[in-house]
Amino acid sequence: MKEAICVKGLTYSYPDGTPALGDINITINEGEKIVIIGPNGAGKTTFFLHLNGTLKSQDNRILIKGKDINGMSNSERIRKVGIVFQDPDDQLFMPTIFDDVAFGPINMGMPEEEVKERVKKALSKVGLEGFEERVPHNLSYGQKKRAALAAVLSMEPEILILDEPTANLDPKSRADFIKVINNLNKEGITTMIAMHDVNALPDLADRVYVLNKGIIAEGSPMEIFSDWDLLKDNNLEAPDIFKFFKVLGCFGYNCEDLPLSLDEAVEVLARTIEKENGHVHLHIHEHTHAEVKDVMHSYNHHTTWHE
Amino acid sequence: MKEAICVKGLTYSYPDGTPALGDINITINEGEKIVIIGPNGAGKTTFFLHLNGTLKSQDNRILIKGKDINGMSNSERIRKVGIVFQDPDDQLFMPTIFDDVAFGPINMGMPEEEVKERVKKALSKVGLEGFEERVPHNLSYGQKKRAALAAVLSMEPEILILDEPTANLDPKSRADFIKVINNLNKEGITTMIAMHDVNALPDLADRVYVLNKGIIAEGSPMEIFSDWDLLKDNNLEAPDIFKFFKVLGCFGYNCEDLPLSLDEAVEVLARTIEKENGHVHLHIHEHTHAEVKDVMHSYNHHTTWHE
Amino acid sequence: MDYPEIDRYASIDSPIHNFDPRAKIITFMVMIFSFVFLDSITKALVGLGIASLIYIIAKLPKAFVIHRLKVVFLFLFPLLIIMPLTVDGQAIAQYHSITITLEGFQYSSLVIIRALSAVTLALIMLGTTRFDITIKALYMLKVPGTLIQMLMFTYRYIFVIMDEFQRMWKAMESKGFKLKANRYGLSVLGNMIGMLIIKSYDRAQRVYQSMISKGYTGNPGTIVNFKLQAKDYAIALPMILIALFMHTYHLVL
Amino acid sequence: MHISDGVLSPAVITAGWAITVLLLLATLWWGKRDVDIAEEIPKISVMTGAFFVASLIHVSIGPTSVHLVLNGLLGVVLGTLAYPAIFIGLVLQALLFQHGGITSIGVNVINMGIPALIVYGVFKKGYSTGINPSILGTICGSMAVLISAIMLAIVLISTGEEFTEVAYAAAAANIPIMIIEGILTGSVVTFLLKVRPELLPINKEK
Repeated sequence: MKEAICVKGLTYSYPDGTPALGDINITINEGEKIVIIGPNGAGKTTFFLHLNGTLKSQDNRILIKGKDINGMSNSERIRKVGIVFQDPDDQLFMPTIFDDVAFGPINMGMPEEEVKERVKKALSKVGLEGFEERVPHNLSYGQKKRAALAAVLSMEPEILILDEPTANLDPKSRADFIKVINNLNKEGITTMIAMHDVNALPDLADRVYVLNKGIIAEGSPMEIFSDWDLLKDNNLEAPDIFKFFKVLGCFGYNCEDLPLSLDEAVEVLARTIEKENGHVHLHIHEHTHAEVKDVMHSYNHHTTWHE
Repeated sequence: MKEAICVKGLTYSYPDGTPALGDINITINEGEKIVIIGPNGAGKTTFFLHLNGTLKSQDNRILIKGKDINGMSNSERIRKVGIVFQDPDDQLFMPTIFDDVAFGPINMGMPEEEVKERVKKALSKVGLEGFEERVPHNLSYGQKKRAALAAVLSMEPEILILDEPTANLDPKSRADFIKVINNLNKEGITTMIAMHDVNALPDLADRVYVLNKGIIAEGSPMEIFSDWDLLKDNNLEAPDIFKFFKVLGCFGYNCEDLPLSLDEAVEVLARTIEKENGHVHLHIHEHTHAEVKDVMHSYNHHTTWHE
Repeated sequence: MDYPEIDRYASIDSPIHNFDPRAKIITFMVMIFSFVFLDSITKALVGLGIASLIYIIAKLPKAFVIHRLKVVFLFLFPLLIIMPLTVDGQAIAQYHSITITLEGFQYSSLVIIRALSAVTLALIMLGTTRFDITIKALYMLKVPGTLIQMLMFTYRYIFVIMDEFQRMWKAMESKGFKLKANRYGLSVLGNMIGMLIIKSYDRAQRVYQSMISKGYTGNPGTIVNFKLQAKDYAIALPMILIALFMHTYHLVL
Repeated sequence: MHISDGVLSPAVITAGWAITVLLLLATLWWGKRDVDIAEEIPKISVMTGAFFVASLIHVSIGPTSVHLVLNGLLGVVLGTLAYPAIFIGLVLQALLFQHGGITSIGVNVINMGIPALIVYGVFKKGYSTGINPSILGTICGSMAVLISAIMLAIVLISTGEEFTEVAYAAAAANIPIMIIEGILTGSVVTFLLKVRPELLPINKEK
């Protein structure tokens, strides 16, 4: 497998001296689906800005497909890594949607015909066909989010980074957006997403990094969510379904892999029942109540106001 | 029970003529815990702005504690209904937290001593004691959210309205915020919350309204989430736990009340098992697979991009 | 606070709407500059007549033009009162030491007529083209890229910042604030404007980062396709000639 | 305070455009010396947007209401780049709202922009001599409007002596605005000093 992103000991402080990122080391392979979680203010955006060279790192800390990002030309850099930021209004800065989606390809020096082709393709990928002449101001929030994605897709980046793609979307827009991202990943694009929304995480992650100034942990969603202390120390949470299966365990339910999402839960449940000859017993034994209490307690955040 | 809010046939169009709200009728009793759900752009914010008279309705459409909001004095109006908007940056515009939290009481014409008292009290309610001299702009996002809440609490409103209080918060800040809101409700404040976050909804709602330009539906969280068509038509979703119990039903699990949150799920499960003499059987019968498919399908949104 | 909807009717179909944007700008600018320098009421009235005629051809709704003309008229109205009283000349009415002069009246009328015809022309020029296309046409007409980009981005963010401002304002109102021209009112407003500046500064930073992420190097990245056709010359030429003729006919005739 | 189309003489209009173009070139060139203009373009644009929106605020005084001018504040915050910012702002005001004429943009930008540049110098000088920034802000806000009003009067009179009294009246009408702008600019500067001092031209030289 080839490396898409390799970060070696990245450290960064804000201009005023506040440390933002400390000694970050990660390696991401081509085609992977990565989610980055971490509390508010963990430095996710700052980290992302390094990955496409918008913020410059010191000496060769960031390799994209084996090549130092700081050594890349402008158009190579943006062809490799595309970033979709959280607020679509920050990214739709041109007068029309066409201009916004065409902005990247034009800066890559493409001929006019190809620019138009790419705009069309990018807009159709996010379901905004025919929106070329529209003005960003008149779009709904969900449409703006998609337009901002299209404006990055038009550069056809090999690596796609998204900052909180599902924030502030209603459930349907959110489901739609997740589907688009997954389709892009299936087409071979490496995706890296920062999000708080743990219930949507399992759909978007093969592997999870916990970031809080530095990389605190790395692993499959399962590994991360099983580590109670880790979650607690970093203001994180596990999906409700996952927690519920932990509870089921206290009632005598026995399953090897815990599900993280509803879809997985249905599968896991059916598999477990089949494996146990079509029957699963849930019962209360002498330790059940104590165990349940334990599980619930592990996942409950103490309310400590002072951050 | 006394009526806290009574809205009779409220209709509103934006200045350019686009209809925003159509014939809204609702009655909310004192001390209730209401959540309003609806897709992006459903008119929630516009509705809220009517409830404290910031937007004026035509002829006596809105009664707060039986009194027309348009007939109230400035200070009576803001003492009755406090609104916390979504983006804290839109609400904190003073050089210090003290000034921001004192803003409402000062506008009510209170003497200095009482203003100081109220600021202290409001800050302690949200866990920001001692933050008086801090600059709001430099706080973390979660702290800003709480400061924005304190700036409304200092007016000691009898009705508290919150727009997307949990949006963009990391899980811990979110859990904290929900706890504060519930404490306020327990103290007797009527709370009304707009949110997309259905997994947090059960903690914050006795009763749910579905708003989409007009009131589409009203009921307990259970009633609302059981109505698949309603959810689908309005881009909404049910909590994962709720959906999972629907699935459990297909495996022969029999429970009268479906849980909406993890806490409830644990209770319900224990109760059901106890009721059935300490044992619950999950098994695959001939219809199980068809039924599961049915349940899952009902809750899946079709991806139709064009809004 | 209303959105600037100058191009609200840009999708109507009329000869002026279909006029090539570059030719339109040149033609209308020549006419505007010509009409504001006309030196007699008669000529200015002819100018206003021509402007009205073009307005009819452009099929723009009445309310769109009238509303905006009214603003300009009210702004200039004081001239109609002050100048007849202050400019020396032939008295047309007198009351004690107060004299109303013909010259004052004529001069102020001339100014107002010239202003109205210029604004009418400007409204037709802007109202029949999408504003982004107007900006792009200016770029094609060799207005420096730096200014063009500033125009584009400022125009775009006016809408975003207006929304932001409205939200702040609503939040203040719902805490009982009413703006009055006193110390307290102005100091609160000052904080709010300060906040707006800070937020915009931060946003500018984020916008810049997102531009850099798309390979921005300081050049206006935009594609414009305008094609001058025979019909554009056919419209532009006579209009420009009329504009010039208004100043030079005494030399010709 | 913006002059409409049809008021000014050809000579004044021409001179106005000539001076404004020169000052634009000069200020942009000056700006390019120590910053990357590619970075400055989005910055000035978004900030100009903010000032544009703020200048749409009406403040009621008695029966009438006035628009904010904010050219003093612009000068303090944006320095020499206030000139192109004001240019863009006034172009958009003329095109989008018909506030001020199109032909008179050149003159109007001078009337607003030169005071902004002067006030920028005054603020920097004043701050280095230790004057309280809030007071300095108040002075700058009022002073910018005052200079604008005087320049407005000069422009009107130089276009024709018929305008003499109109010019006095127009200048006098700006007195309440002067007071409002002073208080307002003072409070914005106080706010910025506390929350974001790096937006003010202080300590930049050190």
